[in-house]
Amino acid sequence: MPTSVRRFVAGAAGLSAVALLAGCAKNAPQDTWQPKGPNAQKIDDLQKPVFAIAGIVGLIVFAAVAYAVFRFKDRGQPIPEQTHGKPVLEIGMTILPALLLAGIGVFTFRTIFDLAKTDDTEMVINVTGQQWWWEYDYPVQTDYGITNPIITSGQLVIPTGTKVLLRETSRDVIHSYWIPALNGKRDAVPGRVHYLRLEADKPGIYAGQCTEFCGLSHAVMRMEAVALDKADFAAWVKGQLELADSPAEGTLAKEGESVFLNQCVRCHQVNGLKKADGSPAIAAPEENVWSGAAPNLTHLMTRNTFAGASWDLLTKECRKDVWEAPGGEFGKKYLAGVTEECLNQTDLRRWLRNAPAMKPMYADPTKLGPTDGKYRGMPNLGLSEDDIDKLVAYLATLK
Amino acid sequence: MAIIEQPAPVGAPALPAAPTPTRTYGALRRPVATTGWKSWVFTVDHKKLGIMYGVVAMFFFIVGGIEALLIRLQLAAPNGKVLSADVYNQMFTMHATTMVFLFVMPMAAAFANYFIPLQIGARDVAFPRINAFGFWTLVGGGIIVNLSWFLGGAADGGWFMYAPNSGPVFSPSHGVDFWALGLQITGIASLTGAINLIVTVLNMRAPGMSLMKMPVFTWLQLVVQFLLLFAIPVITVALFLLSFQRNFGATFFDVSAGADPLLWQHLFWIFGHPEVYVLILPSFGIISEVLPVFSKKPLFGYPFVVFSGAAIGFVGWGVWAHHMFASGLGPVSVAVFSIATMAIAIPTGVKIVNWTMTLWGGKLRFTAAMHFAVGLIVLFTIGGLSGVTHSVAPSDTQQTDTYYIVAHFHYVLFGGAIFGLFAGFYYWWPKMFGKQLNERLGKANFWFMVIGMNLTFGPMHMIGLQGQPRRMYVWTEARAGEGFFNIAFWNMVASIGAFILAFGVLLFLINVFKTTRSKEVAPLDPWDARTLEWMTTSPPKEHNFDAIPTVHHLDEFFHRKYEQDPNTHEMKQVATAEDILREQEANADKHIHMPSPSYWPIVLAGGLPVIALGIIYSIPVAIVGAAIVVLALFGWSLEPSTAPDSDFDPPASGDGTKELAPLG
Amino acid sequence: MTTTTEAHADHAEHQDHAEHGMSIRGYVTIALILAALTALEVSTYFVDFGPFFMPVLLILMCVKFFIVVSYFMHLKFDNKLFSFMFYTGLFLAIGVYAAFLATFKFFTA
Amino acid sequence: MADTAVHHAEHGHHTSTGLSNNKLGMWLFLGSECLLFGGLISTYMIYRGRVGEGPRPGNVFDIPFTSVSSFVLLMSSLTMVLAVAAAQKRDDRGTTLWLTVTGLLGATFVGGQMYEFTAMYNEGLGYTTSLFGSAFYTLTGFHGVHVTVGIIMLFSLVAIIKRSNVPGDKAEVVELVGLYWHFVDIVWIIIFTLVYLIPA
Ligand code: HEA
Ligand code: HEA
Ligand code: HEC
Ligand code: CUA
Ligand SMILES: [Cu+2]
Repeated sequence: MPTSVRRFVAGAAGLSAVALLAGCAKNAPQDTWQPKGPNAQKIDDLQKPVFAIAGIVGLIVFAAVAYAVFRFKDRGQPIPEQTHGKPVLEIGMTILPALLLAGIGVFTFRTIFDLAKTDDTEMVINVTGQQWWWEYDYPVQTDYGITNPIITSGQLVIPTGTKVLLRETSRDVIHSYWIPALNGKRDAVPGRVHYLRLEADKPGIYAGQCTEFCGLSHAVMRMEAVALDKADFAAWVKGQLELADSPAEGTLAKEGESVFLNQCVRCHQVNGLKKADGSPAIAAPEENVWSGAAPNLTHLMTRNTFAGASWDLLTKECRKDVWEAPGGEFGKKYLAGVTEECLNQTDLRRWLRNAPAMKPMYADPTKLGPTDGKYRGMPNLGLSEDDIDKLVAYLATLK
Repeated sequence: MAIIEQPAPVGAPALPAAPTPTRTYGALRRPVATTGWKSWVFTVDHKKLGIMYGVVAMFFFIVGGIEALLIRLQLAAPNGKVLSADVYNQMFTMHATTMVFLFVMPMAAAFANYFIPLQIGARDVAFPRINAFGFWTLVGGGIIVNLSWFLGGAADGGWFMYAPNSGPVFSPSHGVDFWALGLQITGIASLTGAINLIVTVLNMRAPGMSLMKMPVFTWLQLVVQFLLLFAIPVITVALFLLSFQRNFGATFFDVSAGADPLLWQHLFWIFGHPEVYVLILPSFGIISEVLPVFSKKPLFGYPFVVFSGAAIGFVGWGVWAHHMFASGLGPVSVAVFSIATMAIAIPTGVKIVNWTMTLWGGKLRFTAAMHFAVGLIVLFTIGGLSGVTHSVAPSDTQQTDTYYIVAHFHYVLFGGAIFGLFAGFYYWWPKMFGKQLNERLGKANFWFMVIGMNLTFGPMHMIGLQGQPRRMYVWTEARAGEGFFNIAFWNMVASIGAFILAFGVLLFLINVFKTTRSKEVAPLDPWDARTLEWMTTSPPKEHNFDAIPTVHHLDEFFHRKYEQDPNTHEMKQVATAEDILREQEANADKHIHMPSPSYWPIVLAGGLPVIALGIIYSIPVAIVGAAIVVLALFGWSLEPSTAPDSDFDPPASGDGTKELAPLG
Repeated sequence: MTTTTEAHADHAEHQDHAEHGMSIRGYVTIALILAALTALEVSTYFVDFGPFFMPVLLILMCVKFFIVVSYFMHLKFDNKLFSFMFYTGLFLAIGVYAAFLATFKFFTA
Repeated sequence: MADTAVHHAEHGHHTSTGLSNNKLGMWLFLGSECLLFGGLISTYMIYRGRVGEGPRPGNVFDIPFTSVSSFVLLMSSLTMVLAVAAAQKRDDRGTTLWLTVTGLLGATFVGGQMYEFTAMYNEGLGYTTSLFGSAFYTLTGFHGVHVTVGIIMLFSLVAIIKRSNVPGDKAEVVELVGLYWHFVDIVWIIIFTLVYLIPA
């Protein structure tokens, strides 16, 4: 059997080598070995040598075991001497790894403190996790043209080459914010504010996912970071600061607006939306949703995903067009938002028809005892197909 | 309440003056059945309890394994439809809980119970009734944890049950209540077991067996028991806080009251990290017995293995926050814990070196047990090295909560802990049952498990490094990437691997079944073993050894069989196991009196699940449970320390006198 | 720790329960000391000790703790193995929970 | 032969270390309890200032009262040690007397704690009022339960000794209960200082 043991050892070594090569994958959008910004780069610079060292140590162990297994199998040799060990060897084999690890430790130490710096921040964004989506809140920063707070969800938009500091917290349970291409993850813990540095070198969309188990729909709590060059970012800010216009009288969208006022505005804010009597419509999600918030929909059609970045607002082709746009064109394509022909009506309608069927949420009105009757997520509103048509038409105007 | 085994009454005559059969203690009489179900249910014999631990653990292995297979079915393809989100979340929570608390820990306890007394030349453990109590408590806890499946859904917060997601608002079913109270109960089993085994090892060694002549398995189990002794109370606190919040309205994890969710994380991991060494060290101990036997060499660097084991146990207390590198501890804490975690690779590395050097220059026989032992060295090293990559905190922020972590801990747990346990099955089966497991099937078992395990957990390295988070009931093709390393393909591979793995486990069960049916009796010393447990019959007699051996060497048994020729320096066999056993039987101790069975351990243990159910559903029920516990405690402390002589069959030795074995 | 049974055979003869205790008088004296220390502790509630308040209380607490452990619980006279068992737990608890509190900035904030 | 075996069992000297199994077990248990109370105390330390709308520690503690009951518990350690001394002299009367006194002192302490809890409750500190409340009652409650268990053991022991029915070495059993009792006392020494005397 020793030959087979040997084969197994070799196989295991091979497998681990394969594991080490995992970083070479193509287009896995959350690949941790393809940094796209200085923070992730720092991590990468640290971990590559560590993986190499681990691999080499592993290979040495496998080689030694394989050799021993082959060389010393019982071929009728006499019973070996009953030696109890060689202290010199033992001590040597204790000191050697210790030195190796001490070396790794020094670099680890440096990187930890580098990545914890906050004094070089150029821009601040508040990030709030909740079941099961992310809200971004850009505080007023006139340097970037942010003259009023901007509130959006799902897609984080940042300028390239800018040291952004996320201030994370949560409204319910612990979530974790993670855009692998830009930095490691940091938990968003209710009652605490944690900081995470982000900086993107180039324009593009960088995928991420909530990585702290946060209940039912943890698996579909995704997010994306969109990096735009500085000019495009300014344009984006300008767009976000605008109020929503009421659709023209007599259009389907106008009818959608009144459905929205009836059904949706108790949770969703649309900045600039006015009630029939002309007074501003203010959402009151805290009365309906346990975490106390629902996505602000004012500029829904400027993001190209919805519901925790888990479904596309763009059709497949359109999305591909944006994601794979070359660096120079990406900004423009993204800023174009979701046009009429690119709107992924299927999923949006499905959402409006019965959101909890698409994304598991605590929305059964009979089971809301523990949350004082408040939903965790968006309930099924029992809309008619007619209403849905109208709503889609209305939502499509929210650019 | 401390439960104290009572030795014989003060001043009572050693030989109760020929008690008549009519003299009874009523309910306080001790049971004496030596056959039938009563001989198992009321037993205090460490070997019977060891076997029962093993059976229960194996049952839960299959339960946990089926849960794992359902997980893999769901994840085989994108947008899996096998399980709903809710059920999936329960599934991985219970899979982990079952595997960790109801399989690996009890299985390690099975080996500890069965073999520690034999390895140190004792007739039983220090507190036999507490031993029985521990076993039944474990059963009760296991039942409570799993009962939730049938009573409105199991716990769904992940095995580390982070608050506030495990709180009453976010996990409204009773699942977490069952989980917390069930684990509280199994914790009692572990704690009492730890005290019992530590006292046993310290106090009940055969004459001449100094601590540095103790077999390594016993040593590492001793370290494990100390880890349990000090780690269990920490999880006890955490579980109490959680239960009090869920059941009595306390505010410990209620953020709106100002609570800090990191409190739970710290308490859980202060327990949790020592716990992972609780899971691995018994297996390290097992292969430290197996490798020397099949290499025909003593363990290389015995004192180093022992001290590094103790070092792991000690350093293991200072690294818990490596599970929290992304939790927002602040750079100073992260740096400290990161460096401390790296340090733990050093004593572990010592062990790998020693095992390899044990093989070196040996005369290796590749039995099934040896296959698993060598497999452990390789697979554990893979898992250990990925552990070192986690310990580099900045890298870990890319890895934590991805499948790369899942890969790490399955390599150390499956490739480490479980391979060690399987090595133990094949190595010690003849000792426990007098029959040898089929070696050919055993090797097939090994190969299916190795291949299956690498196919299942190997790809998880890549899946994880490419960013698939763990605990996702579905994954999406949109983020799976393309090319050879695409996540979709490797998820499928992992799922197929899981079934190959399951087939491997199935082969083991078949092997057990076949062996049980076969009539073939194992030789007395099938492996040419080295330690005391092989110096008695297989299976051992109730009193283990006819004569307690006096120990002169590490590997005493081997040195009784072999001597070195002073001229040629060759090892020569001078005696066989049969000779040694015959000699022992000839010099048998005449007056051996084993502790009597008892009704009270199972009654006492039975009260605990009742309390748990009461806390969940209705306080009066809990009071009934508490009453059972109190009554059982009185019964326990008032029952006589042995059954009256007349209740026994005449002793086999034919010598009518009996001596109270100095056992509780 | 590595003593064997043989080594204990004679040792066993001497060790009797009554021996490793103290006299009744001794116990009462200890109790009086403890009472005095407690009185001192409580006095901090009525008298202002200024900046020494915390350290004084903590020192008194430790002194009382170890007096009870050493004399009433006999650890001072008993086999060292008992001390090992207890102090391992005690110091492990102190170390672990001090680190735990430190991560909550308990000592710095 | 048989005689010596029993004799050994009685004094617990048949063991490898020459120490009694029971006593070793008890010390291990107490070592383990250090981590239990350590956890509860640490939790209290983190949460003692988090009072929400409820009362602060300084508002509800009645230091003079608690000082007296702490003193009572402390003195019960003296009576306990006297009981052990009596038991070692095989003085059953002395043993039962001191055990009873110890139990009564313990009961006084628990009674005081119940009074204290009621008073605090009336001042607005319920179990669910605030983190301070939850942590405080959990910590002191755990201690109180330990004392109560100790009291039950003491009185059971008295009853059993009265019927001269103690299986095993009487002095050792008394000593073991004593160890437990002193431990509960030293835990209170810590709680009294950290929780009561050093305000949040
Ligand atoms: C049997 C159980 C077991 C064992 C033994 C280990 C061993 C180790 N573990 Fe593992 N671990 C787990 C079980 C275990 N782990 C589990 C269950 C989790 C996840 C829990 C959850 O989140 O659900 C986890 C998670 C986990 C994390 C957190 C990851 C995260 O969630 O972000 C970390 C981080 O540091 C870590 C590190 C280590 C290290 C450094 C070791 C070391 O002890 C390994 C030492 C061994 C070696 C290094 C190999 C051999 C040594 C040599 C050949 C010498 C030379 C080596 C060098 C110089 C490098 N483990
Ligand atoms: C000792 C511990 C242990 C063991 C042995 C295992 C064994 C296995 N685990 Fe384990 N696992 C954990 C501990 C363990 N796991 C932990 C701690 C977690 C983290 C949970 C959390 O995040 O909270 C986890 C999580 C976890 C996940 C991640 C889930 C997620 O994050 O969403 C997955 C996914 O593949 C997985 C798979 C498996 C598989 C396929 C096995 C296989 O090895 C199982 C093989 C065994 C059998 C299959 C049973 C025997 C088979 C038969 C008797 C055959 C006959 C029966 C049939 C074929 C039906 N486990
Ligand atoms: C009771 C509260 C509630 C009501 C009423 C409600 N929603 Fe929602 N809605 C939510 C919540 C909560 C989410 C976030 C769900 C998630 O992603 O997990 C959400 C998400 C959405 C999203 C995705 C937004 C994004 O940026 O990801 C859209 C679009 C949406 N709702 C539209 C509507 C429309 C249209 C209506 C009315 C017909 C409506 N909602 C009514 C609570 C509500
Ligand atoms: Cu939010 Cu996981
Ligand atoms: Cu760990």
